[in-house]
Amino acid sequence: MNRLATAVGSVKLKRPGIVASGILDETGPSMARMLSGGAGAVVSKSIGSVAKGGHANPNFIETGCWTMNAMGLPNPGIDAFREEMEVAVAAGKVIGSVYAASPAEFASLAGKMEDYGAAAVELNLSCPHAAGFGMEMGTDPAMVRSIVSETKDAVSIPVWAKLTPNTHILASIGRAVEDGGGDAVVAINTLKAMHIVPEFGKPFLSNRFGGLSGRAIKPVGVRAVFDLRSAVSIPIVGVGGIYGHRDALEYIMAGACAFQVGSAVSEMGPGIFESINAGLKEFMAEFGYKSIKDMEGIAHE
Amino acid sequence: MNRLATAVGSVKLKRPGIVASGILDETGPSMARMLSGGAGAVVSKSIGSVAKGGHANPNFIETGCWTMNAMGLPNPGIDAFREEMEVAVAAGKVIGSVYAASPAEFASLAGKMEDYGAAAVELNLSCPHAAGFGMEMGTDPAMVRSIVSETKDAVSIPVWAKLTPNTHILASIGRAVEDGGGDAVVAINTLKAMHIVPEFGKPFLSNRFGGLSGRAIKPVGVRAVFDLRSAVSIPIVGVGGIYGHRDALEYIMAGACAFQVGSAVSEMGPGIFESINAGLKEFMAEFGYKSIKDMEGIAHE
Amino acid sequence: MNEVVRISSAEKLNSSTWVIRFKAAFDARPGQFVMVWAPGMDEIPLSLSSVGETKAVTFKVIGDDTRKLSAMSEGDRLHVRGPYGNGFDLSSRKVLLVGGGIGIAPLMPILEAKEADAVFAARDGDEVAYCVPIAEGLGRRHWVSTDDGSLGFKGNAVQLVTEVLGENVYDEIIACGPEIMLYYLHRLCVERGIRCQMSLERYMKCAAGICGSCMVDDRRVCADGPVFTGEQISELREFGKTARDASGAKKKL
Amino acid sequence: MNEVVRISSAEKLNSSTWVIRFKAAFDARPGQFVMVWAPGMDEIPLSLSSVGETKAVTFKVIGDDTRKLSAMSEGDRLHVRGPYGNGFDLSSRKVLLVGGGIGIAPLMPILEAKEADAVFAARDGDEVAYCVPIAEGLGRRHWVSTDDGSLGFKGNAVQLVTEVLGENVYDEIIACGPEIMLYYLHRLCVERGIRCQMSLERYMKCAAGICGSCMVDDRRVCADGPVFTGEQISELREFGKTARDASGAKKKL
Ligand SMILES: Cc1cc2nc3c(=O)[nH]c(=O)nc-3n(C[C@H](O)[C@H](O)[C@H](O)COP(=O)(O)OP(=O)(O)OC[C@H]3O[C@@H](n4cnc5c(N)ncnc54)[C@H](O)[C@@H]3O)c2cc1C
Ligand SMILES: Cc1cc2nc3c(=O)[nH]c(=O)nc-3n(C[C@H](O)[C@H](O)[C@H](O)COP(=O)(O)OP(=O)(O)OC[C@H]3O[C@@H](n4cnc5c(N)ncnc54)[C@H](O)[C@@H]3O)c2cc1C
Ligand SMILES: Cc1cc2nc3c(=O)[nH]c(=O)nc-3n(C[C@H](O)[C@H](O)[C@H](O)COP(=O)(O)O)c2cc1C
Ligand SMILES: Cc1cc2nc3c(=O)[nH]c(=O)nc-3n(C[C@H](O)[C@H](O)[C@H](O)COP(=O)(O)O)c2cc1C
Ligand code: FES
Ligand code: FES
Repeated sequence: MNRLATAVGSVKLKRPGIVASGILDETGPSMARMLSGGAGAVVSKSIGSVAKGGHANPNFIETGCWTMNAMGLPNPGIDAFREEMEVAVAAGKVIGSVYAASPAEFASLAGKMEDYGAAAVELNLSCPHAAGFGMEMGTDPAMVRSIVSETKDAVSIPVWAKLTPNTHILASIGRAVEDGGGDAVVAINTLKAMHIVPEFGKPFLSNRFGGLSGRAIKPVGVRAVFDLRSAVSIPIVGVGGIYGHRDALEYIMAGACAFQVGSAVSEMGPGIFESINAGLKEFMAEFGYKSIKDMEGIAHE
Repeated sequence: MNRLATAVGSVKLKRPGIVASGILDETGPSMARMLSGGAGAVVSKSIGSVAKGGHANPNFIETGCWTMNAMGLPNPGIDAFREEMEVAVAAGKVIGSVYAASPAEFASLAGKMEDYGAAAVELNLSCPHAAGFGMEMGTDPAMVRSIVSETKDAVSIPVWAKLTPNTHILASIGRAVEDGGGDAVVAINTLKAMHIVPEFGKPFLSNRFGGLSGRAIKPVGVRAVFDLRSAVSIPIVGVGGIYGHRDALEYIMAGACAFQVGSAVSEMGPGIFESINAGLKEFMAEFGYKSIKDMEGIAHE
Repeated sequence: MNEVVRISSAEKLNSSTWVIRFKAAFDARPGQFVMVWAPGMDEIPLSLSSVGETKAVTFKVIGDDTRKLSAMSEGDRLHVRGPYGNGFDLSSRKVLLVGGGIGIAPLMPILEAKEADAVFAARDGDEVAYCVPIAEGLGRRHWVSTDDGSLGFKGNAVQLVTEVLGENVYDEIIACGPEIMLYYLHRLCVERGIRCQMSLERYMKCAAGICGSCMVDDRRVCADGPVFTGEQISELREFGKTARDASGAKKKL
Repeated sequence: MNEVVRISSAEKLNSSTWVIRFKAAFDARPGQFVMVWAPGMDEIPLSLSSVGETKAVTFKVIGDDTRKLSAMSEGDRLHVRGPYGNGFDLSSRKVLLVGGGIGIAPLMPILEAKEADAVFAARDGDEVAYCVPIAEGLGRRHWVSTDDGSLGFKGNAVQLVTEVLGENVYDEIIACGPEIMLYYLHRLCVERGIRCQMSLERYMKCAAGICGSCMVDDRRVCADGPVFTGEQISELREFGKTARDASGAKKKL
């Protein structure tokens, strides 16, 4: 019996842990490595229409409590990404993440991801540090709905929408995804944040603002998933501050059917998926849970 | 020369650190102790019209990275609070924090705080775990404006508004405070969060949802202050995750003229204000800053 | 530290007192306490009655939560936060422990850790009998008082301590029990010039020294205490007189 | 670890190379690197050229950021993240160090830490002369090659190493330098059956093994490297052939 099997709608996964977008997923070989290391799937780096170098360094900093980045969505562009996808798709399930400035652009990028063999497409409606993209669109329910529905019309693979926690209208955004025909919501992306270096009197990141992730945001992510579970009936993928199986369980019990891991890969290494899988199996055996589904959303009871 | 002197508008402070609302400030003797221990002022526990026991235990949990609470605004009610204020006001500057369900109730509570000798009143527009109060009103700019302006009409002491970071319209909320005649904004209150105990499959807090504070939220608070600095021209008081002088400096350089300390009191004890003051003095001497004002907002340059 | 522990044994000590034992990773000192929770009950503070690798809490059933706790058994799980508080200073040489009612339990780790005499006071023999074999097993001198005289000396703890002090000299008295007992015991110590430490109780929420719900005067029972010295107690105006409820409102003790 | 350090000394070693020394709290091993930043420049990776209590970075000015860094002096502050990377395995007994150009600097801590021979290769004498007195001071056997023959052997590092290997036997070669040098040196090691370790470079952003910008094949240079063994390198298809720019796009080396 594989207790770890789960599904995000029609996307079946042998293991519930997915590599989060932006984490060792800019190249084909890197995605293939993560797939062979215990992840159920990998979400690609968010890819746009044209190549982008991203924000200048410094664009990353971490402490024992949090991770902050403002990579600025670097990516080689959707056309160059074809060869990376070929390598990755041969190794396992790849969710193609895309970012764009309009519904039509989202739809077109998603179409290419489908052509490349993506198992689903993840719409980045939530990056907090790329002007004109991400959360700027992702906090407008009407816009979210039209991005999702236009993308749905363009592809036959499932469409997931990745949401920002930087809002008090998360439930409405979730419903907009559902109304637009979205197949799943992914929560959460990073929190908009800033780190200042007192000795210099300046923000550390070249972009000044960045996205907060890691341990610090887990309680916000779990709350977001719990809230979404009451707001929508499509599947939820949980992400934010997962470092071990107990963190993953919080998300599942809040209502997620699968989870993604990002920042923890820095501290724990790519082996983190194996160790979370082992912890989950042991926990489920001890507590008599037969499947991930058995635990999904039980914290609402 | 007292390099640490600062002012929040007309409220002059000998030291820039203020005890945050909800922290050892439910009783007069406790507030007096904090005032004698290096704090420039103390904000009282948020007080309502009638006594309230708050949410049942468990309502507090902390890790090395974050603190979470859902006290549920316990307080003895504004009338019983008179005797606590008497003791506290005799020891130093007290900012009276109040929460209410309508502009008129805010105004009336603020009036009593003025009678009790508060140096200013702080409107709690941001508590994330008390249904009908706090952030539910604090994310509606029109409501915020009318609460502030009605309170302004009722009192002659300065009116500060404490804001929630759980929104993407923080700048509009800040402007609503300014438009309503508010004298300062205080940012940030806690982030809406949840902690689930996997072994029980249940949220830990009796209220399920709670407010996240401590180290985890500092980068969000600094960002909020930085954003507000560009949005409003009234003074800003920074709060969230300050554990040492370098944290305080981040807030000041982002645009705060003073700061509050909450969660850190648990780990560092009430002596934290003395140690932050010492660190600030040494830093300012080394870098040639003559006053807090000299550093205020310099990260924008 | 937050830990989900598994109960290794649960035992009924008398008609109203239970002990629950569990292994936990944290280190603790005698006099420290933990916040104990399981679904269906409120989280409550309980002193540790064992501080080794296997920890224990010993409690009297007085309301809903202690009753729910008493229904738990081996293998059940508890969420434990802590340990909190300062614990006892055990540096004095000749010590008399004075425990009243359930206040005896937090003193047991001291009795285990060092040579000391003990006074066990309770309402009746049922409440206190379980302590006697423990003290005997450890070879510690001990006296018992009961309000109804059903075991040992008939009378209260302070009366018995007065008797004991007639024949013995101590460097310090370490006490835990109802505040009224502590109040008179503190007076006795002041009169006789004997140093003392006492463990106090107040309504607790955070237990981490931050929420202010457990104040006695300007002291946090959870973090500045729960153990206070005689000198500290002499400065507390609320000691023995008033406490605060969950809302922070004052009430007479 | 993130630290703001103060430069304790800054020194120009030759027409294009500077060394900056600073005290830092973190511990580091030879072969590890740090991300260095100050306002006005981009953050860049630099290997540590000293790993004691006083740390150092030694760098060649090749663009804006290294030029800004070269303008810094004693008392100036740097933001340092790290140390990152695995560092060299120094367990082999008889080791030949092979440094090319600025790649010599990260090998210096090894030369200090253990008895080893060294080959210093550079374009011309100006670039490499500063190493000679250091190696002499430490009493280490060393050979120099320059492309233009202005100092030591005329030719490249690999040619000189081939000569050295004619007369000496080593358990392992440890190398750092331009990838083209490493490429041919690796081939030499494979042919001769000599174990080797080589420190690689790729475009770095996070340096913490998470962003994926520094990949060679499926390896993260920042976290799985920067030091790779000969066997690992044999499996890398991109080594010596392609790298990626800041957008992740492939480009020929
Ligand atoms: C530091 C400390 C250590 C303690 N150690 C022990 C112990 O070792 N053994 C033991 O039997 N009891 C101990 N207590 C008392 C114990 O916490 C209460 O008996 C328990 O909370 C009662 O809960 P209940 O629901 O059964 O009763 P309830 O009916 O809810 O309350 C009965 C009384 O218990 C007290 N109480 C209830 N909740 C709290 C709270 N959150 N904080 C403080 N007091 C509360 C109040 O006085 C209340 O009037 C300790 C208390 C403190 C503060
Ligand atoms: C692990 C590692 C250790 C290094 N150690 C040293 C050292 O000890 N001494 C030394 O002189 N140099 C070292 N380098 C190279 C050094 O990082 C570059 O010389 C420096 O970044 C150039 O910056 P610039 O602005 O002066 O030049 P630019 O004009 O910006 O760039 C010139 C070239 O430098 C390289 N470079 C620029 N930015 C980066 C970056 N973020 N990551 C990687 N390479 C970059 C690229 O090849 C680029 O084409 C190291 C590089 C790596 C990856
Ligand atoms: C370095 C880095 C790069 C990221 N890039 C992306 C991205 O391209 N697209 C995206 O949707 N999310 C991106 N994220 C957000 C993560 O996918 C994830 O939502 C977030 O980090 C929270 O999860 P964590 O706490 O496990 O890291 C990035 C995060 C990090 C740390
Ligand atoms: C136990 C606790 C109780 C709090 N009670 C209140 C309150 O009554 N009113 C209020 O405005 N904020 C309250 N807060 C929020 C703090 O004042 C502060 O805004 C927040 O904790 C962030 O600061 P910190 O990270 O320094 O704790 C409370 C916070 C904690 C931890
Ligand atoms: S219980 Fe919160 S301060 Fe003691
Ligand atoms: S630089 Fe980010 S993974 Fe190596």
